Amino acid sequence: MLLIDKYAYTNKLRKINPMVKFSFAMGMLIFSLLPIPLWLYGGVSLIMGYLTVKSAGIPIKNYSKMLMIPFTFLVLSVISIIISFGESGEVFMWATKVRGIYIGITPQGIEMSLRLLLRSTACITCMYFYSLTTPLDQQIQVYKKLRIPKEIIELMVLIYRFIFIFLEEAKEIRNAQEMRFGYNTFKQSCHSFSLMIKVLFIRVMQRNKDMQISLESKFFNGEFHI
Amino acid sequence: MKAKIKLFIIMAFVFVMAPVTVQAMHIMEGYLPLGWAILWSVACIPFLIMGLKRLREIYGASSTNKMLLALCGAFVFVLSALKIPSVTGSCSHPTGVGLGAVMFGPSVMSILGIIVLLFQSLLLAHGGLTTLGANTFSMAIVGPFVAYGVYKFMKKKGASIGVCVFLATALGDLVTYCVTAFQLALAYPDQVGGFTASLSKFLGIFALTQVPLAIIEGLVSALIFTVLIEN
Amino acid sequence: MIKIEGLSYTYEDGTEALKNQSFDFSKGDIIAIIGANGAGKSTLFLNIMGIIKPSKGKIMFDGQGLKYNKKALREYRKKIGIVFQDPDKQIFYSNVFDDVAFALRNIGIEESEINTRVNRALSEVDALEFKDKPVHFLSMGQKKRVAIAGTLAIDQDIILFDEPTAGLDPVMTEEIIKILFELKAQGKKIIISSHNMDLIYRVSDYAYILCKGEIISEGKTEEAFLDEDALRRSGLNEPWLVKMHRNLNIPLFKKEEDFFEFMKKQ
Amino acid sequence: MIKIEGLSYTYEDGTEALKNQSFDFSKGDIIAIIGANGAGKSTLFLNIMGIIKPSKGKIMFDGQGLKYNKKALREYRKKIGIVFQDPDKQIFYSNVFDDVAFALRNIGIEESEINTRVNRALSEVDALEFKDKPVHFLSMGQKKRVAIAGTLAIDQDIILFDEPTAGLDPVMTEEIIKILFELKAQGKKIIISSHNMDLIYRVSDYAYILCKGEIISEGKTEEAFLDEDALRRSGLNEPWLVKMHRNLNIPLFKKEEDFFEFMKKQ
Repeated sequence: MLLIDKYAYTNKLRKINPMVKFSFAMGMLIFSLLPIPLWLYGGVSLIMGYLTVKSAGIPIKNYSKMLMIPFTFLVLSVISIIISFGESGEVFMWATKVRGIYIGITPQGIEMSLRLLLRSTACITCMYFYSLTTPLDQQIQVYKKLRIPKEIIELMVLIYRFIFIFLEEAKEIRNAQEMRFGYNTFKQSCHSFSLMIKVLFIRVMQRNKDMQISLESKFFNGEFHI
Repeated sequence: MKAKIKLFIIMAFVFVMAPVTVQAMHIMEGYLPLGWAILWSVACIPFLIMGLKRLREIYGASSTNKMLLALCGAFVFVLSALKIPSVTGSCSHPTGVGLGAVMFGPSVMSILGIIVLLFQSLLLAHGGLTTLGANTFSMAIVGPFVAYGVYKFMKKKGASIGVCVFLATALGDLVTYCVTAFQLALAYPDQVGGFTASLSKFLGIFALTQVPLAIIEGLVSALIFTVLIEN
Repeated sequence: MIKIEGLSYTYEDGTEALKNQSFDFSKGDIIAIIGANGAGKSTLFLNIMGIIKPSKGKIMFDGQGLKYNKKALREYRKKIGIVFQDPDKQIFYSNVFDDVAFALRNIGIEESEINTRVNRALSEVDALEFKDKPVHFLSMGQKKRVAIAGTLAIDQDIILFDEPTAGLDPVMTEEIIKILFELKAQGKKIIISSHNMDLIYRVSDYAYILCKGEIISEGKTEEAFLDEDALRRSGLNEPWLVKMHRNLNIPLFKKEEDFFEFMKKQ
Repeated sequence: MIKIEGLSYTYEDGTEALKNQSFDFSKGDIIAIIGANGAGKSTLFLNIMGIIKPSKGKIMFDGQGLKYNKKALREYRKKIGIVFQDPDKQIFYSNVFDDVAFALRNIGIEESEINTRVNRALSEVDALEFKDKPVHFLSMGQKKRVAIAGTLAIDQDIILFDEPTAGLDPVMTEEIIKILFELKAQGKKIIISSHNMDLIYRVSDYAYILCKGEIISEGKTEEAFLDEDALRRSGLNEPWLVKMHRNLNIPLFKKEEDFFEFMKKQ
């Protein structure tokens, strides 16, 4: 249902100690945030990409698709960094003057954008390495070792369990609406979307009621052991 | 009847305090330099501690609240994974990070928010680990607080419920965008014009892409609300 | 009429849910799709409805391949509808009338016409008596009928039923069967999936037995159910009338009454 | 042993779900509670578990009235457990082991003992092969088995099953039946509700037929199912073995095999 999650449980590196995977990914991630030469970003990306595709066995087609996910943001922000404003035209490689203000591109802007592009790619490959090879079960062990408060880990464990239930339900409700022409026009789409969230929320509340009963029959004493 | 009223109240606050976002609002992994990544994470800490304290109080009152809070957290995550209708055909995702705030007190929402944002980055690749602090600050702390404040204020002024919800969600969104733009401009001042030029650039881009979405979000939230009242 | 040619469907994660299978739905009036959980029934239904797009193969409707643009799908779904298993996930309003009218309002039908159609649909499923009750006061069986009415109101030629009797008690199951036969009498085509073999055997006239994404047997219902090997492989069991035929060396009957009549004569 | 005396239960909104009814669960090993939706089965189960408190009447356990303080309920529930219909509502962890261990950890059993018990419970329901998969990858039937293991691990003397085969395909239904018989062989008592009459007839040895909050018939399974009038009134149907007996003037058989053997001899 969630592709990243699916691979986390089925990849070839899943049996490796999660702390090792976490430390390695975080180490590379932090290394990539340091002001290192540009070529090193490429190096990090290649290493992480290789480990993810070759060692963990994530199909390259889906991996490339996943890498595209954060790119909307990247494109938007690179545009805004590459274009500069100024009152004098000297620093620009290329500029146009609008009402006395220069709008253009500077060499530093290009360098900055390039750095950002490469750095983000490197970091994303690190994050993907971690999330694609470490199932949530194992991640929890890491967070326990990191001394994250118990209350937070408990919530994570429970939320993770319920996510899949509600995702499935939301999909089913949406399909049923679609079959009855709920998403024809923009206005109808908004209306149907509101209805879907209402139905989903009612189900959340019903589930809470039923699960409390189930908890009671399992001697729940206020603590979810993790 | 009592249960129904309770449900209504919960729903009201869910959507009032649900700032909305598109995927592009999450600052992506690796985008912020190390210094800023640390700074924004540190900025979240006091709110998280407050949240944790409140969480413990709530659990102390009744441990059955754990289940409810977790269900709400999952609900919020699922909302953020759904595509909401939008005119341009592009997709946007609502983020109901503020859920549960009134049920359990506003500070809890920072905890719920950071968990949802962590799952978003790990399971959906929206946002990132090094930018988790910055994203939590804008989406799970500032946005919901503003939405909540606006709602309370408008309610006091006697505005109709639809208007309250619309303004609260739309403004909550916009403030979240502004904070994100601010975070980006601080990290990447313009080569020529410095911080102000950079801020106006980021705000400009967000204005183009996000303002219409904020308005849509506000409308959808208001609509959901009316649907609920009718029930 | 609807046909499926060489349909394959592979999910994003690589699971092959259907493997190059063809179906011809002109072969019966009530067509059964049976198989264990995970055999590919739901994937097939989603493909037929155009909710997901075949990885390979085609859905043919009236001789033409299904097109996946919004407008074409919309016209297509005016002719073919589906009733999903869980009524709670397909009833969106707390008011029965509004819910049944949902599809009609979306396609812009006039309110007076809607009124007629909704009432007709509700009377077809015998739901008029509770049409003024809020949905959350209705029983499971009543909700199921409202969900069916919500599809019937569109007046499609073909209707898919996914596990229409799951969770229903015997009386409610009988009511659903009555509705199915009435729809058939009106000339509608029905495609149905169910785990209740006695029910499927009784209502359907043609059956496809699916196992792990492949049709391992098909034919007139009586014939398909005689394929002992296919039933065993696909994790199904024999309807009791088939058991009688196989174990007692008597003719195969489709209807309970015929069986008892025959036995009494012996 | 468990008995219920004069149980009435009225919901907050005034619905009388059970009306002064008595049950004696010492009368069989697998006891069936049958009836249409809304007959009061779920209410009865919640009362037996002490989750809701009778408006009138008593739950007697080993000769003593059930007490509703936390400690007494806790001890009581170590002896009597329940498996609910929807596995997704009773599985709290995405990790199978942690979920089955949940109740054991709550009552403070040691981790080494938990390990033994969880593995035994998982092997009893034949779930060892998928114990390393996260719950959201499991099929409905597999989840059901995890839910059952979660109760079996507690090792109670009496287990309630609410619609244990709802939504399951025939093969999975057979697996559940196997589990039920194994539990019986271990000397456990089972109280079961289901809409599948053939199943109930096959597994149970004593049956209560409920209709609108009242027991309208009870007795050894074979006898209870001969009460045609009660079955009709409560919206149930006859198992096919009972139909044979009634229509063909042959003895009533409990097991399919015996029936066929008899018929072949004729």
